[in-house]
Amino acid sequence: MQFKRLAFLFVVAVLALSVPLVGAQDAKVIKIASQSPLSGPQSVLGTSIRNAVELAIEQLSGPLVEMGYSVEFVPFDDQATPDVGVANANLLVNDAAIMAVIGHLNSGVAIPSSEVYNDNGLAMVSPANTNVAITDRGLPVVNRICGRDDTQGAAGAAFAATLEGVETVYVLHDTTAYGQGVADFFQKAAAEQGLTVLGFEGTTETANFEGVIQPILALDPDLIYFGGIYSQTGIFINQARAAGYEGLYMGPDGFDASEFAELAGEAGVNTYYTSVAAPPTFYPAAAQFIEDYTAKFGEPPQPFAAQSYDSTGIVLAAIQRILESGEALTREAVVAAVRATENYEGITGTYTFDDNGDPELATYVILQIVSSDPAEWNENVVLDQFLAPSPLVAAAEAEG
Amino acid sequence: MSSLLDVRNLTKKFGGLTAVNNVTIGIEPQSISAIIGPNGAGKTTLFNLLTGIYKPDTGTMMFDGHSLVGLRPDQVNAAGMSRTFQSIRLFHGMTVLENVMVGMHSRLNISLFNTLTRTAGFNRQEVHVKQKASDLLRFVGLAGKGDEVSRNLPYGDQRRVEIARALASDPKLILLDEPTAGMNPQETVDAMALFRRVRDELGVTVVLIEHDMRVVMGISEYISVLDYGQKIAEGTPDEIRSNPRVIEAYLGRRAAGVVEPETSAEVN
Amino acid sequence: MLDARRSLGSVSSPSILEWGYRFILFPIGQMLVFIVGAALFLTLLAFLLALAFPEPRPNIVLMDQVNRQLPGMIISGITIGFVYAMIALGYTLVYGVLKFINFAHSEIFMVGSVVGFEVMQRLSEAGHLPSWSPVLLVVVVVLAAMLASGLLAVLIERVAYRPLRGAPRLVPLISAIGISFFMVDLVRAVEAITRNDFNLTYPLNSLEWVRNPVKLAIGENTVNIRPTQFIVVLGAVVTLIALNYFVNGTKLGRGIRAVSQDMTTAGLMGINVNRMISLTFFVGGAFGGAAGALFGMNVGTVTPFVGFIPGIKAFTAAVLGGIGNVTGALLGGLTLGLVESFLNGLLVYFPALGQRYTDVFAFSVLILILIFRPSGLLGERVDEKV
Amino acid sequence: MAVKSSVQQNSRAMFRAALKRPAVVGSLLVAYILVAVLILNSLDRSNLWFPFYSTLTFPVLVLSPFIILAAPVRGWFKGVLVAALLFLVIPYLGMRDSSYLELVIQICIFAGLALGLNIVVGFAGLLDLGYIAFFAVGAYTWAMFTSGASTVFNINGWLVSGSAFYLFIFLGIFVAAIVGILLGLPVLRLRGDYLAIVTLGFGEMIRVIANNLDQPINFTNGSQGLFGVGRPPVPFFLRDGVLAVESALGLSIANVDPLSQQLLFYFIAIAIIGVIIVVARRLDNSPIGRAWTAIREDEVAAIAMGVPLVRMKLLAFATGASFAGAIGVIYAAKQTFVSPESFSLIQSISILAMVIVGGMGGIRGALLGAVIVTMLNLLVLKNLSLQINALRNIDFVIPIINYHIRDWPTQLEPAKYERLIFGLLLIVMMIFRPAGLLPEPRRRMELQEKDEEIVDEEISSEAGDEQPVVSAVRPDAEQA
Repeated sequence: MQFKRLAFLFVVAVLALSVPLVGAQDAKVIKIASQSPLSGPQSVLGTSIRNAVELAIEQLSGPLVEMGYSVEFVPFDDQATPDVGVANANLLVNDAAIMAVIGHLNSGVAIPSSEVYNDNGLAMVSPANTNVAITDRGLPVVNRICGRDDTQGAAGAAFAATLEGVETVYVLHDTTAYGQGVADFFQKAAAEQGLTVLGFEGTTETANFEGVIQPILALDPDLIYFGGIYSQTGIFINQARAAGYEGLYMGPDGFDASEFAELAGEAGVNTYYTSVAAPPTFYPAAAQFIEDYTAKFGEPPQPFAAQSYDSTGIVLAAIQRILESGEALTREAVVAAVRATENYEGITGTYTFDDNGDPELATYVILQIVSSDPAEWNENVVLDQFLAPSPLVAAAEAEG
Repeated sequence: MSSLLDVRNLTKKFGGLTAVNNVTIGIEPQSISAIIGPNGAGKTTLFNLLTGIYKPDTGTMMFDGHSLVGLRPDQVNAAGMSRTFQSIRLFHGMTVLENVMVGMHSRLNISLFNTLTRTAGFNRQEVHVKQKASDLLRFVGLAGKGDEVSRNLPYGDQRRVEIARALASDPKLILLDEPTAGMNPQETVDAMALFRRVRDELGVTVVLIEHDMRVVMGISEYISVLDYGQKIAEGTPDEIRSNPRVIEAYLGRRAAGVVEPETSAEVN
Repeated sequence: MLDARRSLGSVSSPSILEWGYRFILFPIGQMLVFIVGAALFLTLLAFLLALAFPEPRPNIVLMDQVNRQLPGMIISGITIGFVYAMIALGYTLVYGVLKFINFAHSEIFMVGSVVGFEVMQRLSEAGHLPSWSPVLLVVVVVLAAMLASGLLAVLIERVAYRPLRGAPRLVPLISAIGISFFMVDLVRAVEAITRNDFNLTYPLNSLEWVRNPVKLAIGENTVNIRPTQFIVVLGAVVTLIALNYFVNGTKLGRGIRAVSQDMTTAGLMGINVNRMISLTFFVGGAFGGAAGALFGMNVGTVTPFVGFIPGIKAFTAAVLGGIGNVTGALLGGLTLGLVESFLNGLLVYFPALGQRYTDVFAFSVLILILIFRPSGLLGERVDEKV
Repeated sequence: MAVKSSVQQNSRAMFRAALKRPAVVGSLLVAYILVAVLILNSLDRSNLWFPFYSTLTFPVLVLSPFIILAAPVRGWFKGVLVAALLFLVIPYLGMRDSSYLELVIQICIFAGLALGLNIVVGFAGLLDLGYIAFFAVGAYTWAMFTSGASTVFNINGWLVSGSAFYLFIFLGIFVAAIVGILLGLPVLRLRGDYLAIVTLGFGEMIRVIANNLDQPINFTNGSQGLFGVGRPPVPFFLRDGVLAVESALGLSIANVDPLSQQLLFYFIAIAIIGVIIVVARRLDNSPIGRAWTAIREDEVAAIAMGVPLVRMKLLAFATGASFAGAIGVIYAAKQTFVSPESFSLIQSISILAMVIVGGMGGIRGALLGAVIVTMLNLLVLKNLSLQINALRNIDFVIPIINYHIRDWPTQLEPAKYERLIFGLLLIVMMIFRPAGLLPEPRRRMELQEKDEEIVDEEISSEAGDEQPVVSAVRPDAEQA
């Protein structure tokens, strides 16, 4: 029986060889990869990243096509798992045509995967990883266009302190690197602002928050801050209001999805959230993006989709600069060119990278939700906005 | 005169049912004894108490000068008392030889270091274990069947493997729980001869639970009778044969057509 | 109440009174005893904790907090406890008959919650929601979920378990895990294609009666009890009573009990074993489905991934109560729900611990109980007869 | 006609006879490996059909050791072939395309875990659903002492250098074994399903604790994870070797340093797996292994025959845990990042699936399971998605049915349904090969007698009623 199997496999191998290797592609192919969770609970956000990259390549690769290149898109599913992310990273660094990666969603996946990119000199632009360790490691290949948890958390706390009647806050997080990170910075900044932090709790619960709510009702805070993503935080506030919570509600950019309105319903109205991207009303281009995206994929874009679009745009622009300058198109050149991005006008802001790959100036805005109708999500009011320098820039300013 | 096994006032209750009630039994070294009694009399429970599978409620059990109370089954085995089961409990997926080798466990020097480094001592022991297991199989009449998977053996042979496995730990005393159940007359005769040889050639004391009166009367030197958890009689086969209480317990009730109650606690 | 192992005595027509006692009063009484017992015990522990640590954090008087939270903790504990109990029943019924853990049961629960959503959403789209009475609505949604989940469970048994009957124990377990992976992605695919979204929000916000919580004044505090919490508890009680009647009062139930006691003999006695097993899966699945729909109505939003955590918790509850024991599932579910609720409510006040340790403590309780009662609270003794 | 068929028969018989001659089979094996290597060597990622071919060919190569070991050739020849494969072929392919190396390292990591779990579940029959916890313990042991995160170790300057790695493999083994014993002690007297849920609980508890041990003292950096975990230094001869091979074969290696690092991990992983295999075999083939099998078959009989149940179970638990501990250290160093997310219940379940898919209780089975499941997850399903994507990019049309791949809806992209496909495969596998792909002989025997098995299983798993079932089916087991 073993020998039969052996013989069979041998035949398969020979057959495989005898099939002619057809369809070799022409050499002028540039590939852009994306890595994000396309399956599993976080696939809503991950798919949106993937889709936005595809849309950006379709819309923005015109100049490269004119130069005779074809730009292809290679999406990877990192399953929100570090192992899979790293395995993918190893796959894609071996495809010499891949010039850059847009990703990831989860900092826990991005950090180990970026080590592989760094080893192989492949540029990465992250649309979503706000964890400070992403750029603080100082890897030359790693860039991001989103803000940082420390700044965002602090911005939220500073704003909360200005709200009338807010003296006590209760801080929740989703125990992920993102949610806990930003909640932790909020908590620290809130204490510095003189607010009393009644509790700092993590919960992995995604559906039934009754147990989480009970002590909050008993402590009766003026404001709840939930470091997490809309799919959790929207359901939470819905249940908290039903259980009788009457205080204010606030969160980070993980709230920024029209789906939040749907999940939270009436309970979500008047919720505050910080975001690293101003709403589309500030940037007409973003409105166009939402329209195009919805037309192409049949659903509205999720948070980080617009940033993914811009990330891709930055990469394509960098490649274009290389080709225009007549240099050879190598990964090394792409890494340098991406890092050298200056005043790239995207749909979510204008980007210049500092030496760590953080955007030199990131826009942080504070918004308030006006309606429980998801269609009116883009009407959310900007209450405050400011530009925060990245830590490197801030340090330089402090010295100079 | 000192008994090898000395059980006094042993009691075990399951809920409201007293499975073994104040039983006192002594077993002489080098003897063949039988424990008999109707279904549900508490015989197997007594074995389970002796071998540490159940813990007695009250009473003492002295074996070879040491108390058995509170010992785990493996400690009882190491102390020199081994057993077979009424419903054959071989390791069905293992070969016959491996079954017997497992029986030697408590007599082996087992060290993780030796196992991993395969020291000379370890290899010697393995050779010895294999040799001794084959010897035991030959002793019980299964020479050459060592490599068969035990579940494929005929029923009577499985009983023999169980006995060989029980003998592998060099016990001083072996408890056989209905060792001839399900055997045909010829097999039964052969089995009786085997029990005698166990005692005569290996010097192992034999205690058996048995329903087949030909076996009981044929080989045991001493008989204890249990009924409803209590010892109702003991003595030589001749004494038991003529004991009125025993006759009542067996024949009387059966003659009167009383169906024995299925008690849930005493199983086998 | 729901003792599947009770003797196979006759069910020859009892008097109405006896019937009422056996199938209505007794089960309700038993549930009350469980709830009150567990709640009282935990309340006592909470007070002891408050006495031991009067001020665990500055400016927090634990006794006051306990007083304020008690009613809320008990109510939310009972609500989720009944959900756990209903899911646990599915594990336990199947275990009782096949001696195998149906790991895919959490996905049967999930399908129940998704079907519940689909039915309600369609009713809402057809404009029926405001005009239907709450009772009718709940009954229709729950029955639809029960039917769908029950049939799914039967199908899963036919496809993935029946061919494996008699294989080593771990084989159907792996097959169940396969089913579980498969179901999650299948439901996701269906919802992604038909609705372009898989966060499925029950259209409850449009219903007036859902939005108005019952305000219960206890001392100076008011407790909000949501109508959906009533629905969960009531729905669970009704279905549990029905199950009790079915298992202990009907011929089919007797067949299931016979098969669970001894499959071979039951087969020899002319009981169609396969049919009984299918029936068991149907009943267990229907319970999972009902739990899913009730859970969905209570929490508002479900996803294809919603089954995993309640599934694990319910499995824990089943083991806690004594797997294979139907009453045990009820007790285990309620106990676990209450323990969790109390832990969530009180760990907050100990800064070094916090709610994130709730699951650690809940599992520790389970492990402690199992160490002292190795077959669960109501499980039978493990002393193996030799 | 008759003559022809007899000729046919004759040639078939000759063919069969040839397949029994070592020389013939040996040359077939060599040819087989060479063909696979040639194909892989000629493949280029710029090729449209690359994912398809690499999916077809690389598994054939990775599975070849199993075929070699089963083939009727001399022992030394098998050894030479396997060694050539492990030390020449795979490193060479890895130099051309490091993703193969990564894949093989991942396979080794999972193989080590599968072998460890196989000791617990396969040998001793203890269903452990929280096995990943020991892996986590090993990974954290190394990561805590080398991570650049601001843990208490880093702040106080207790970090160790990368060269302590080899020492820490032993430390990982030791710590994981201790944790295994501590967790095992209270629970090992629980039976089957109860043990399963308790181990599941322990697995989750370790993860939650790792997630939360950033307060009050920061040991694990909590959910942020430990980044910048240390790596063993690459010995100079390895790097020189890579350079020498590069120039000798005219390869162009883009990044020598990361490649040497990967190669180092590859050799470490191979070595560890080798040690684990030897240890597992020696244990299996010893009184300890026999005692484990006895416990698996019948606990009561085992303890009555003098097998100290708790001690033997603890030994199984600790041995399994120590394998996971060693592998965990390697994993942490390879990933340079450790966070609680990597140690979820799903991981425990997939390792269990590997053991069972391969064939429980056998060492080869566990290895095969690990190879197949890992390749399925990280190579086959990935490449399927990549292939479809590549075809979509060039607007490929399936010839006969005239279907544009581009029309395939994005909602149905295979990348999104890896778990679905995996789940389906598990079900199909279990239905058609319930004993696994390479069943251990004992297990195979059990399956032949299905009907009796279920009866026995019931008895041993159920406490309440004992005898009646057996007596009902077995006429010779009369009760007097």
